[in-house]
Amino acid sequence: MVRDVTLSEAELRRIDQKVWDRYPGGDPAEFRDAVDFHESLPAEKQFARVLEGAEDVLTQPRAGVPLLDDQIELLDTLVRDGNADLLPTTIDSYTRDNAYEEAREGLNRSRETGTDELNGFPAVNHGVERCQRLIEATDAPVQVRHGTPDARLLAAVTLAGGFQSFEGGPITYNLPYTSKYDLAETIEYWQYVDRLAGAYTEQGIRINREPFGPLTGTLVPPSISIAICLIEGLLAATQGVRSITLGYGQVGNLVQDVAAIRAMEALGREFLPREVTVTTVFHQWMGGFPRDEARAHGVIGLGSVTAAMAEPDKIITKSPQEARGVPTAEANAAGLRETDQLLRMLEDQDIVLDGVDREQELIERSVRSLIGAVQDAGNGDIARGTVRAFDRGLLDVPFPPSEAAAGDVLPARDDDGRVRLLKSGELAIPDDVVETHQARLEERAVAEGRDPSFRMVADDVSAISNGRLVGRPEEN
Amino acid sequence: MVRDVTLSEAELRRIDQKVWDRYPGGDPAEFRDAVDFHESLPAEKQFARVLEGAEDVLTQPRAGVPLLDDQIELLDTLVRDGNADLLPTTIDSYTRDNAYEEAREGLNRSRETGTDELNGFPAVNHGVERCQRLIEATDAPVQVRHGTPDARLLAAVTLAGGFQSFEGGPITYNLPYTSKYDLAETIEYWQYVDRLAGAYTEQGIRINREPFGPLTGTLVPPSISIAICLIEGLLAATQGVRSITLGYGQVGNLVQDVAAIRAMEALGREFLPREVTVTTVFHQWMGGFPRDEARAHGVIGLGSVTAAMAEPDKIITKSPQEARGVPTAEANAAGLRETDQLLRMLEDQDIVLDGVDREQELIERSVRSLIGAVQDAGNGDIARGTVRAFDRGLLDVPFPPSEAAAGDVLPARDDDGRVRLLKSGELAIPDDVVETHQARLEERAVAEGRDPSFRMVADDVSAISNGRLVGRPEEN
Amino acid sequence: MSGPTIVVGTIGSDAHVIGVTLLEHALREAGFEVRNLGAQTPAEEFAAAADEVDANAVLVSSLYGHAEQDCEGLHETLAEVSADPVTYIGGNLAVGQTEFETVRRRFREMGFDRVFESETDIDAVVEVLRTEFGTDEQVSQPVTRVSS
Amino acid sequence: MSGPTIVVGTIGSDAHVIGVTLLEHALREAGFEVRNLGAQTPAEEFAAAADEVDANAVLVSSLYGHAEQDCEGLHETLAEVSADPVTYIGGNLAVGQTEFETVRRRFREMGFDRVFESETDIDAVVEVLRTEFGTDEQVSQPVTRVSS
Ligand code: B12
Ligand code: B12
Repeated sequence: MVRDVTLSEAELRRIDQKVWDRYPGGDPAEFRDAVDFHESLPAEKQFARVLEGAEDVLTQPRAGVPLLDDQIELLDTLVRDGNADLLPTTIDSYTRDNAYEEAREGLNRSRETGTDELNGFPAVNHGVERCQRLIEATDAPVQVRHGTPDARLLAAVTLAGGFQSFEGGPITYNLPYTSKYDLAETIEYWQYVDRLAGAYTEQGIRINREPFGPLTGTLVPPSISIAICLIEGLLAATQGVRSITLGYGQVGNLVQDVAAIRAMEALGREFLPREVTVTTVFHQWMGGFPRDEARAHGVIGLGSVTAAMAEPDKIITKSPQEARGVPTAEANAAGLRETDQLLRMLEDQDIVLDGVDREQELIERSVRSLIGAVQDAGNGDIARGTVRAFDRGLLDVPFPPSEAAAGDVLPARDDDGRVRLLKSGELAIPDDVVETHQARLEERAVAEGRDPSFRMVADDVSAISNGRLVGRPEEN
Repeated sequence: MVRDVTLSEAELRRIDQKVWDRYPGGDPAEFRDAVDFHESLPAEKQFARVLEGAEDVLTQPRAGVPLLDDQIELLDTLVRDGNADLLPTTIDSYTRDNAYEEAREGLNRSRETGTDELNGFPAVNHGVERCQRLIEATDAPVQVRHGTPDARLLAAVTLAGGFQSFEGGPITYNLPYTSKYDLAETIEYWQYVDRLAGAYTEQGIRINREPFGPLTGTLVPPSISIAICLIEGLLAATQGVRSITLGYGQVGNLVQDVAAIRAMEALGREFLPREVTVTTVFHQWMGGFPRDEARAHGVIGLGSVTAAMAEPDKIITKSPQEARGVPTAEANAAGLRETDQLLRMLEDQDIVLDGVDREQELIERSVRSLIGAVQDAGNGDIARGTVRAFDRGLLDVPFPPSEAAAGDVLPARDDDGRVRLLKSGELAIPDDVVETHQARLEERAVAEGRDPSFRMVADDVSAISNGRLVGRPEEN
Repeated sequence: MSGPTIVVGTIGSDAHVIGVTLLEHALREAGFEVRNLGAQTPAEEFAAAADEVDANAVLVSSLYGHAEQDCEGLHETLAEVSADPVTYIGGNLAVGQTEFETVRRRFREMGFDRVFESETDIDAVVEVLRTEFGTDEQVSQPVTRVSS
Repeated sequence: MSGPTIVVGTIGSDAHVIGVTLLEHALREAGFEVRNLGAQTPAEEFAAAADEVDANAVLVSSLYGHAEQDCEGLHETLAEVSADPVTYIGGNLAVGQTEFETVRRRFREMGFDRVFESETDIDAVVEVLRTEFGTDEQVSQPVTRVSS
């Protein structure tokens, strides 16, 4: 069974070989050449360095198109028209499914027709050299963003290709994104990814790794996000990763969001080994958006104001076209500019919210309890503990497409709009915290004159796209 | 010289006659008929009632086009596509200048060409009956918004025409809007307007009056806005007005804006007679906007978040096209929808900011001192005191186009982005408050390594349109 | 008393399950029998499930933009089984910023009986299904209280 | 030492004075002599002032959308006085959402030597005027410290 131990040099080389076997580009990249390429990059393209050294909140969009030149042009637009500080390269769905044959077809068709026949950049098919060309052609650090449960070849190619940051992890790129993988399986895959990042790190190329904190994007209780990010951080650290960005998706309640970022920072420092540099990322609202662009601007605005108060190291922006489909470059840049305007208008202001401490304390205690349960379940081994904890529902995620999570927790908002646990299943959080959650939901139920039920959850899920935070019953 | 006493029945009748003499529509309206029309209006069109009875922050745009049908259609769009709670009718510039001949020409040309040849609705030329048709055709209460120093005929026509709220006042529609009128003159004009509103009020038609708090819209220190609104409120109350909405324009610093609204509410209750119902209005940023619509959405977003925290009774919205010109109906509705989205996402949240009390105390003490100075200058008569106080610079406004204000105060932002007095001239605020302001500006000057100067003011004036709040010198 | 039987699921490689999760619960509450196939369900599995439960309706959800490819062959496979359900599709069906009427036409041609916009709210779906099967408010069960 | 003389003001019924206020100060700081006519200045007053101070440049500001009407006759009146200033106009000149190039052409035809977009920042204006009159950085005076 999977265990949280550093892969040996030999194991790394063995997996490496197997992984590169599937590389459509022919020969595997030479590790030494890859390191040389990284070493040739100027300071302003070194992801970890830029992120960790920044004074203000950095902005980063999501964006990916099939063709190399188009991707360069798209990233250029996002820097020029959107003031993006950090850049993404979002990978297409076929590559995420390891369907490189289909990705190649899509790529070819895109070249022939001149239209985008893939929903992202097929980095594996482009291959190492073309990735390096992308990195050379852009003016800011670039991160691989995807959603790939088995991202081994993608990591091997893109890290050799000069990318210095790689999103995802065994839990966060499994449970929300697929129904097809066991956790034990993806943990193994990501041990390779992390070990590879560790190998670069040992050569002085500090690859940044970023768990995908928002998970299913929909009313995820902060403690669950944070606990899972910490676990992925611990697993990555074991493999030698030294730059880790913990992630969290906005829930929409200002106090809870600020408390969550604060808790994440504090717990990151507490739980991760001293040699790891921990940073944080805040995602603007990841659930259903209003279709109307003006209203979407409002949602983006609230995310930006929250970030200005919570001061994470970076913010991932949304576009006003979120509900409609993949945004145009212009709409993507618009989301960045609105965010930039708000961050800068608020950056000089010292804003302290009442009640953050109390909420932060609730979150921190829940996280400690969840991590404790994982450690116990694995008899001290966090990898094994993760598999077992999810199996027993001690750790769980709301609305998982995957059967690897019990899916027994059900979140709803309390009367103040904070995300609470309506159903907590076997979730390993302290009893008094569960009681507090229940009490808050009862308050709301009383205010609304109805029982807490799935209908309340459904109303909350759709509330923001319907123009509000809490899904109250229609007034008569 | 002008004095703060209630106009007698006889005086009202005398001025009334003189005023209606200029009415292009022929015979003056009968007061009794006008009251009958008002009485025929359903509760949901009664401005004061809707505003004073509301639980949530109400939204209201600005909007006016020359033709009656177009204006009805425009207001309809703003309700349908913008969810506006309260409606405006913005008056054209010729009417504001009492140039009814030119307004008539513009109206005729608009009819002929089918394009808008005036920048607002020429209510006087349309006349009483067509105003009543407007009121009948719309689904929400409608207010007259303008900027007319001598608004006597406009008030006579529109109040008879069924409007139940009238913006402006002798100071707030003089100093920022014109260079041509003495204060003594405009105070006299507005005594008639207020007395007329009072006469309706005595018949059970509570006409709402709203001083234009934002003044020149540009870095106006809260204490100045509030003091001037209170003075206009007192003058209106003397004439029998019983529904007064004090106004304030966002400065962009969250704590200062929340403190200002709180102070305005508290001082309104303290200074205005018990029989007056006081409400408050918050204007989204009234200074220079960014030309870029995405950035403008950011500015509108911050205003909306501020309103959600400060909870004024209503908010006047801007559109993303503010910097470009009069907005299209669609852009105007977009501003409303973004605002609505944010107000509703935040309405359930209980948000308390640190440091509001301290800022509120500074504002309140300054306002008390300003009003005290006006009372002293007038030997207890607030009308006379206003004229003298402005004459001596005891009360003053930054950037006035008018010579009726000394224009000796110069505002700038401190290091936290709060508006402070860089030059306070003869302004009657307590010495220790002046010192606090100066000290805060010194802090900023030190942080920026430059002396406080007009350059700092100029940088601050342009900062928001350039993407930030505080006009820092370029970093090297 | 048991109402008409409905199969719901997200087709293809699509993992967006929030929509179908809400649908499942709402339909249950409204008295329907529901079989939720969850995420990333191949077209054949919809047919197999419809056959197995003798479904009255099959509700296909797709959010990620590949609905057209993923639904290829669905109606052909359904034709082979004994059940004869009406078929609905909903979610985010347009690729890019296509007009909804164009999208609806395309999916109608592929055999879907009804095509829903992404703004569709759950109550509307329940309403349409009630009308479809002539069931009325009476079948609806009281909202069940959830507690942990 | 005194630099070229400049008349600034807001024309017509326009009361937007923030722009000219900033211009006035910036030009003074840069060593120009400035006469600020303030708000709501009739075209004739620009000419009279230009005559009186023998202006090298007249800077007209308009924000509220009626610049075209308000500037009618300005250049004719200026032609009658002895001063022969260059004329600039700036602010918000377009009515509605007109392209700036169209606007520029229109005002050039009316006689303005330079036409400025509303994004124009003050330093740029100062720069252009310096180039126009061959004055250089040297005339610039130190920023004066303001205190109450
Ligand atoms: C939450 C979310 C996620 C979550 C999903 C979690 C989960 N497992 O469910 C996460 C973050 C994991 C995710 C991942 C991805 N996502 Co996503 N996601 C969203 C988002 C923000 C909300 C979707 C949602 O849950 N809405 C709430 C539910 C209640 O609404 P709904 O699904 O529309 O369902 C309602 C109705 O449509 C109706 N309905 C739904 N189905 C059916 C069927 C029938 C028959 C009927 C009658 C009605 C009906 O019922 C519901 C009633 O309210 C949308 C954008 C948006 N809409 O705002 C993007 C969006 C759908 N995602 C998108 C993309 C591209 C992806 C990824 C490919 C991208 C990536 N970079 O990772 C991956 C895909 C992974 C995969 N294999 O599928 C795109 C799709 C682009 C397109 N269609 O052109 C969108 C539109 C975002 C965007 N603008 O780019 N996503
Ligand atoms: C502040 C403001 C006001 C204040 C003005 C206070 C005052 N007395 O100055 C108040 C609230 C009183 C006001 C009133 C009105 N306003 Co106003 N106002 C604005 C606003 C928000 C900012 C203007 C500003 O001060 N900008 C900051 C300064 C620094 O920038 P600037 O003036 O553009 O100047 C810069 C450059 O353009 C350049 N420049 C300026 N002039 C010149 C000249 C030359 C030669 C050169 C080289 C350069 C140059 O120098 C400056 C350098 O930074 C604008 C919209 C916007 N821009 O965001 C609307 C705006 C200008 N106003 C508008 C309107 C319609 C009005 C009113 C008619 C409406 C009303 N409902 O009351 C009244 C008019 C009253 C009147 N008689 O003029 C419209 C004009 C519409 C159009 N052009 O199509 C605008 C665009 C708003 C809108 N979208 O509707 N307004």
